[in-house]
Amino acid sequence: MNNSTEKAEQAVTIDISGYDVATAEIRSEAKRLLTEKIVDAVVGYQAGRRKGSAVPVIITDPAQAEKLLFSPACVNNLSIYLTKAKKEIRAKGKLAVVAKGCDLRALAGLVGESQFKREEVVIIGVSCAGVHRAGIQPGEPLTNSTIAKKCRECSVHIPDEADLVVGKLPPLPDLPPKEKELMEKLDAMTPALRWEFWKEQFTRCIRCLACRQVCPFCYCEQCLCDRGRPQAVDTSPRPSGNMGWHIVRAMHLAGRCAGCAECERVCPMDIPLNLLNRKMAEELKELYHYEAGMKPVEKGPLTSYDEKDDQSFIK
Amino acid sequence: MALTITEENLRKLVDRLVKDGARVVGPKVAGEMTVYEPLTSGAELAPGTLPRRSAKEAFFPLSETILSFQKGKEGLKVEDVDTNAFPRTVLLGALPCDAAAPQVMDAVFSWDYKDEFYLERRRRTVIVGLSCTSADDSCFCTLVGLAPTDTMGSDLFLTPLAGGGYSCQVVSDRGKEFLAGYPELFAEAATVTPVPPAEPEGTPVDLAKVKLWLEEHFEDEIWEEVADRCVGCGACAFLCPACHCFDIVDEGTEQSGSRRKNWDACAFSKFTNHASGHNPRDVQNKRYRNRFMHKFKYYDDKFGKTLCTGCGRCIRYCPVGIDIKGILEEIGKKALSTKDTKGHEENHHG
Amino acid sequence: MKHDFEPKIVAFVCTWCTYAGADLAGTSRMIYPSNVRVVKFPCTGRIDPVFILKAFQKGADGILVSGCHPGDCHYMAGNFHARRRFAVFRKLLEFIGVDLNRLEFSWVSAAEGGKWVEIVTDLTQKIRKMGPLTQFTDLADEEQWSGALSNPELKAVYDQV
Amino acid sequence: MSRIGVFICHCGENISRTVDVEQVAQAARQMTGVAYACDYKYMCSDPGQTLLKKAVAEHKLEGIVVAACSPRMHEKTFRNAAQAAGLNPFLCEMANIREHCSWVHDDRAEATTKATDIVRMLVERVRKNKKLVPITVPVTKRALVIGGGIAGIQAALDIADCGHQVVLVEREPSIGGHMAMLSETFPTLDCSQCIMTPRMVDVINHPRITLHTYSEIECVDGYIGNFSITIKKKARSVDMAKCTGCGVCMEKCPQKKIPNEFDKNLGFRPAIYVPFPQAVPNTPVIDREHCTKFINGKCGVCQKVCGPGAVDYEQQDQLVVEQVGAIVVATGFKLYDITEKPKGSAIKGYGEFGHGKIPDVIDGLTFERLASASGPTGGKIVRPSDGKEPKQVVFVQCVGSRAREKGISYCSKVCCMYTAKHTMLYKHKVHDGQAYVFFMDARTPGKSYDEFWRRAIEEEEAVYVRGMVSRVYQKGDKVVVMGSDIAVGVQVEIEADLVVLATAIQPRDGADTLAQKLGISYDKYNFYSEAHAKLRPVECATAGIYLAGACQGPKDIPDTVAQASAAAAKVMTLFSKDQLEREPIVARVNEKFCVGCLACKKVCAYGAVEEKEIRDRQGNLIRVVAYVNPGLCSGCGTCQATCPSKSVELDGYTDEQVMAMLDTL
Amino acid sequence: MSPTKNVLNYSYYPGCSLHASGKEYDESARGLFKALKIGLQEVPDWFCCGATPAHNVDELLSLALCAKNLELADAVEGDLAVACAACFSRLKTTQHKLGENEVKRKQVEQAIDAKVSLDKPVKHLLEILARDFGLENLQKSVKKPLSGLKIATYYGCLLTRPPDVPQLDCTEAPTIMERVLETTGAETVAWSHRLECCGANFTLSRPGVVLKLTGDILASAKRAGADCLVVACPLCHGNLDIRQKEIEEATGEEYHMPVFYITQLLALACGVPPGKLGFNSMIVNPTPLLKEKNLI
Amino acid sequence: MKNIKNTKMELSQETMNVGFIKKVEALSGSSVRRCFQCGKCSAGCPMRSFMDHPPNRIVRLIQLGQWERVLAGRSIWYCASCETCSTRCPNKVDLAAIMDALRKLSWDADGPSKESYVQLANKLFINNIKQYGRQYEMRLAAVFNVKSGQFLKDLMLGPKLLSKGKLKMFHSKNKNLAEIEKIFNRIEEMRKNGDAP
Repeated sequence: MNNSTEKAEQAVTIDISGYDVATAEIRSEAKRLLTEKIVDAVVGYQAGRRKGSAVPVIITDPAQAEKLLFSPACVNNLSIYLTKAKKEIRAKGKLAVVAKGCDLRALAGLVGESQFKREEVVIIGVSCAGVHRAGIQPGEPLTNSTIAKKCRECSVHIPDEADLVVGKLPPLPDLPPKEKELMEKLDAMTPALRWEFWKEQFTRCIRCLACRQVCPFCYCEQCLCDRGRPQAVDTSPRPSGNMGWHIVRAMHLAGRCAGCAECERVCPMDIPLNLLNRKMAEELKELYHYEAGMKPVEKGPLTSYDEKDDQSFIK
Repeated sequence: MALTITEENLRKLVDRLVKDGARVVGPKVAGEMTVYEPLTSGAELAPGTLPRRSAKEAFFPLSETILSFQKGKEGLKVEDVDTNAFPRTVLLGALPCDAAAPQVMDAVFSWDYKDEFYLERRRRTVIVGLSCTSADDSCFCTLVGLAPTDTMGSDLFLTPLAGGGYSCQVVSDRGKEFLAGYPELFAEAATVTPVPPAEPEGTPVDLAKVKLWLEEHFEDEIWEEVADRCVGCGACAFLCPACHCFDIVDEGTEQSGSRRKNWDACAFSKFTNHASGHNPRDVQNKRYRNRFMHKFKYYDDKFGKTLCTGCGRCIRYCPVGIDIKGILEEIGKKALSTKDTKGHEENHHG
Repeated sequence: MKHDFEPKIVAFVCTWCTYAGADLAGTSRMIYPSNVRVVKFPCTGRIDPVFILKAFQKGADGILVSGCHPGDCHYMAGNFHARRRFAVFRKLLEFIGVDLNRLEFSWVSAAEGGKWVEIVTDLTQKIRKMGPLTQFTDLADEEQWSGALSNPELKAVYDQV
Repeated sequence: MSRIGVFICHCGENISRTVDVEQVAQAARQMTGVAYACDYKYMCSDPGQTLLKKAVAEHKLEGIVVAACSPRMHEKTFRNAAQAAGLNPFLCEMANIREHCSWVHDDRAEATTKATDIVRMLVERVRKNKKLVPITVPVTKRALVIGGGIAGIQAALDIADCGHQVVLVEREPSIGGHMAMLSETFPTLDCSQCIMTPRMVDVINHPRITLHTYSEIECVDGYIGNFSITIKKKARSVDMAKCTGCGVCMEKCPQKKIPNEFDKNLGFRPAIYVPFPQAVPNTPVIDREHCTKFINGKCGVCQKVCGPGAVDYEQQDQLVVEQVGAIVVATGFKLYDITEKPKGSAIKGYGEFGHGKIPDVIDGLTFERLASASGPTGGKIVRPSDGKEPKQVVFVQCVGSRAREKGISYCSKVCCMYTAKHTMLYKHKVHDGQAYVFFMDARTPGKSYDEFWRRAIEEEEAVYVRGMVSRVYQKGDKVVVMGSDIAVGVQVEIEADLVVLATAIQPRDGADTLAQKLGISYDKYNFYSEAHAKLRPVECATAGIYLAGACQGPKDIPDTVAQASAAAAKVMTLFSKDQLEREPIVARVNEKFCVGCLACKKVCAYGAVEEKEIRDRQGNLIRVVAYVNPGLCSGCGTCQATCPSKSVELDGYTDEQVMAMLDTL
Repeated sequence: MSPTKNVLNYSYYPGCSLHASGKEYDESARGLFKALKIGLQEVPDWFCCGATPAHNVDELLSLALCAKNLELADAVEGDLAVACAACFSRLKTTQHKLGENEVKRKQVEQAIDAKVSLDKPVKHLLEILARDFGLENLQKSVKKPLSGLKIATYYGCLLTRPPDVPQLDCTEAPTIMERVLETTGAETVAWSHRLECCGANFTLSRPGVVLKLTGDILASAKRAGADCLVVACPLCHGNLDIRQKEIEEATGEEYHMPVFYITQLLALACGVPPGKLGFNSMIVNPTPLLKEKNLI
Repeated sequence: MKNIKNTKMELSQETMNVGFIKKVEALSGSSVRRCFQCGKCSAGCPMRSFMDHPPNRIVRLIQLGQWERVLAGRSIWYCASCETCSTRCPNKVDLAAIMDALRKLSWDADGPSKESYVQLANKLFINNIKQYGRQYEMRLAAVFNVKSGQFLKDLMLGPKLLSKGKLKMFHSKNKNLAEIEKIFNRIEEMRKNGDAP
């Protein structure tokens, strides 16, 4: 983060008192769902060893419901546990999942892509004021400097489309968007300079594929980029293959990415991956008035068309 | 008497080395992180903070060409990599958890098959370790038998001094030899006051007992409990100073290309995927179990060493908060009551 | 007539319209630069953005994607899907920093031999002026991140991330 | 595959003039996997093909690249040759070094380089080609004919006479279509009804024809050989099984002043009616919109007078599902109504002709009803305004047709002839009358057509004025037509008693909706598109669907009947086999990798992608994957480009083949 | 075929012009026929056929005049030989029209107060030479080949048009003149204006029209490389020969192209002395050309 | 004379002179209605450039019964009677004969163009026949020049022709002259009686 920008912004602490309410409600709901055998497992968050941390957990025993919580450390998008990439979780039976607004959008997308049926999953929505950004020591208070970038621009603090919504939303401070600003800066550059920027970003990629693995939409049985014959992109963690990988990934997510920004959060090399996804989302909004929403849609922008679509770029 | 070097001279040393044509790999600031990178000048050196990635890349790069090929009418023409062209390298400012790792890995790379690429680089490298003066809640070197002041793996070992500069301890002959090239940069001091090392917090574990426990608990619900959440990325392995699995891939076309050695990670679902489509480690927790077993049991079985230096990187960067320190502590706790009986044999990953 | 630089141009075309249009240019004996290499698909709907990426990586200096005019698709709607796909893909490439002058899209029907010639000729001339595309091919020779950022403006943005 | 044979064709001199074919062959020999390469003067000739076949045997070739003309020209030739040589035909590819190279480049060196590159690309492609086997699907030998006009009737009778079952669906209460409305037909002037009605009777009496009148196509599923058609039978309010067709209900119906659409509103009909006396079936239908019983429940006369008790006010629309193997679309046309500017259309209409405002300006079909012996005037030609016999009649051709700005740019094809016929019919009925025709060109390309037109002028003394009419206006009880005789070069003005406009032929309303249900393409005017204007004029691009009559484009009766019989012949060709063979360029799903996101299904324009459940041996559902029905798949490959994991692949155009080509760059 | 057995004899209708502006046609025709031993006996007191002006304004008159002449010709033995293309056309037209139109025939019969005679074959001189006498015989009769002479044969309108009437040769591509002339060893050129109208009808009334039309004809012949023109009609001759000077003045183009009657050249070839062929009556002096080609 | 060339045609059974059409057809023996205006007659007409209405338009005007328009023009007097049109007509419309018919009708109707030089020449020609039985070109030319007021026309041509013996100054008496006169008279008589057109 650019320190000067940080300093220019007045320190603002975000009220997270509603998270305790959420924690309590999640626990009682999970307990009920498991006890009444409405679901076989609940995917939620529990505390990690590190103080103030939270990690995903899958509980099957109502007694364990007390472990569940909600805090600014609950950064994960748990919808990945409902995808086919995590078959062992789905094998447990009917699931309930704790979801923030951003996560719910991914869930809606997954329903649209036939990954599960809406009625198969109980969604416990959380009224969310925001969560930590990457690289924050667990337990730090949630402030304008520790909050994730996506939360600054969040439009879905309350996931209305969930089966129930827990917690309560305090009044939220108005935080200026950062990602948009950055995108505009990049847009203003010459293509050559942008290329330099992304080249620098991608060349340090180590192809740990954390971005892919946490992405709710990267649920393919076999990733195109893991494929040998033919090899779409080089698998070696080198600039050439990395560039290919990130372009293919951005393209595959275009029109699908729901904006949870998990890819960017988990990147050990701090590559601003969500910037690409955001850019694609902006373009799709402008071209086809499409925005990832809370409700499943039958066809995404790239699996449908309109005869009147823009074609000014075609000779 | 202690050998010392000022901060300034340390940087000068870098400059000299670079000038002499050596590759000096050391911590360097890049954006918000620090990484081990070849330095172009002493000014770039940023000692003291734990770099994002480990130093193993100095010997075991993310990706390297091991041969290149060209197919013509006359047949296949293969060109080998000239290991003699590998640069003389000084790994400077490696914290004990990173400095110790190569020594752990030496065993596997010179076992039944001698990996000339790794070994040649090792032969050409001098490691200058650095005492660790900052630790966080993810650090656990002390739990795996190391310490912030451990010189294991280092040829020379620097300890930051309270008034600035470093004391320099000669650990190996190679270190001594290296030192001989730059006597003017070092000084002798009668007494030195080191900056106190950072001892990470944690519940000590008995690694032998942990190993015994693991032998008996190949099947255990703990694996599901701690690793069902694993999403199968390679962040832990790729940041780990000791993980050394690699994959061989051919790149290019059938006509020409290169064979490359790329890092691999046991968390990847295709890691043990058989050609038949069968995967013995079909779910993520089994893959994590393998990772843990490899570090604390299999490697020890084979080479008598623990394959973990406690750097804590995998904890910090695990997308889903899988915490090897916590798991080790938990198993350590459970293992206290374990009796020393003969464990199961398990196939090693090679 | 020789030029300093003769670009490699790859054309991804559908078989029903543009390929046939190019055939027509042939049967009409229209002359155009020989730089273009045509890869035939049943439909523009079949053309995967990955192919464009691959072609750039393999050294294409310019790429043309061409198919049936809207409403004329032999497969009813393949070109409509392609239109969206490429509208989005080019935006992505632009954001990544690829000069879109190197990536052209056109509708060329089976009757438009002349248009094919015009488009291929114009593209070839344009790319000749632009010179070779080295962005992708240079990457192939690079091993690892250098960490070096030469441009201060870039560094500022970079640091902001 | 590593034993590829490369055959470079000189094409006489067409290729060798610009491309150094020997050099290309030489270069090909150096290419990986090429076991044999040669050049030859005419590869497509018999000796050329023999050369290829011999080389396959001698060099044990596993794949073939013929570098010659466009694959659109000779791919089939060489694939057949490859097959004759014992190779799978799909292991043979063509490198187009003529249309794409020798003919379009003049520099020999450049062309040779390019030809070599093209050959290299194709060699790499062939090395990745797989043996493909034609797909077979079973054929249901039952045909659906949509539309009961002369086209549909002809097609249905032809197919049924050949021994196959036919389902004929007609939107109106009776079959017959427009032809039943006509008076006499050109160029023979025989009575339309006299030739039409026996055919209609043939249909209803045919043991193999199932007739659904007053019915519409609701939904079409399936593919060639295996269509499933849902037909909506609209409520007729009369039980067809009970009705004897006695007609008492129509006589007694108190609502008698409903304009008769069949008579172009020149006459009237009751609310329970048959469109015309010779209707087939002769079962009335209740026009619920105008029936008092349905408006306010206060009548019910027809039910009371119906002896057999056939009138059923409670009747509901009914859905019928029919299984067929082929479909003939024969939905016909409508006349362009110039009175109103169609909604959202660029068509501007013809305010200047006064149609719809001046009662004595009528269209051609209205004139047909006036001239028809069974029409509302009993065949007496009178003016709609005052019933007087018109002494001066002006006919205007090309109204709406051939008028990019005012109407439609195409020629409606039949107006020249029917206008000539109209002038004759008029002269026959009004001996002292004078017919004038304003025309731009006379288009009479048909047997005995031009003679017919000339007869109208030379014998029946119709005055043809070459030139378009500018305006038509009412002046007293006359209709003044302002035109111009371009042969003389002066303006012409005629005070007419009646003006007949030959308005353009358009596809029926809803033609586009039906096309979407059928999955067939249509042009900007909504005429259905044939697969190939010359070589496949009655087939749709969608397999198993054929076109007959004016739904494909303006047509006269002989052409319509000919096309209907041609469509029937196509259907019978299809039905001549129990199994259907198709080119295997279809998409296939790799079920192991498919994750079931069904993006492929969303983009498939043919509805060829279905969900398929994968179950274990116990029958437990493991997962759902996509499945491509090879019968429906047309091979566009949009699914593959859309599939993120490329779990669906288009045979013949796999990623591997494409990437192999790109690798040669 | 023995010539003694088949002596050809014809009645002869020269037409007005042959006694005036076209007298060299008459002279040369008679000379030629004499040389070929073909008999010609002029119809006594024939009168004008009416030519174009008559049918232009009064078809009945035109038909009646011709019918009367045909009646007169009946009195003389042999098929009727006609030299003038216009007369030939009128006489043939009259036979044709009256043969197919009974109403007109009756009217004409009333006008001439006699039955019309339609049976006597009316033959143009060309036809007699090419068909009756025969090209082979003609060739045998050539004593002085005209080799080296490049001739543009000019048919004009009336020798071949309209299609059904004269039946002399193909309407649009006649070759009879060429075939006849080639027996003499002369060369005929291919040219474009063989059949174009010279405007004979306007000689008197609209000379400007004539200049334009004949100018085009001369230019075409010159383009084709002809040395001279050959005609078989005194009216055409009148325009092309007599007005040639005027045309040269009007267009600035120099032609000096002698215009021969076909009989003049044939007679020359068949050994009739040049002095008897009326060469000196021609406005465009042919002597230099004939000398150049060693023909006189 | 009113210029009717460009005025509007009002078509009706009254304005279209069907009698005229029939008369032309009867006189010429050719169909008028057959013409479909291909324009071939005009294309090949050597006199087209001298005409106001091209030949095809003449036929068109007859088809519409517009006799005034036809006879008002000078086209009919510029027809060279070369028969090209009739020869080439795809519909066997004998336009040359139609032209004859039109000239006759114009002659009879004392048509607007009757003072045309062409008509004058024709008249003199026919008078010559009546008077002398044959044409005497010298006289014809001289009288034409006097009558047309172009006294000096072709002045240079005359002596030259005379010197070449091409213009006879005198003419011999034709024995059939009486017969010729009878023909003229009979035709006149027939026309008076309506027996001839």
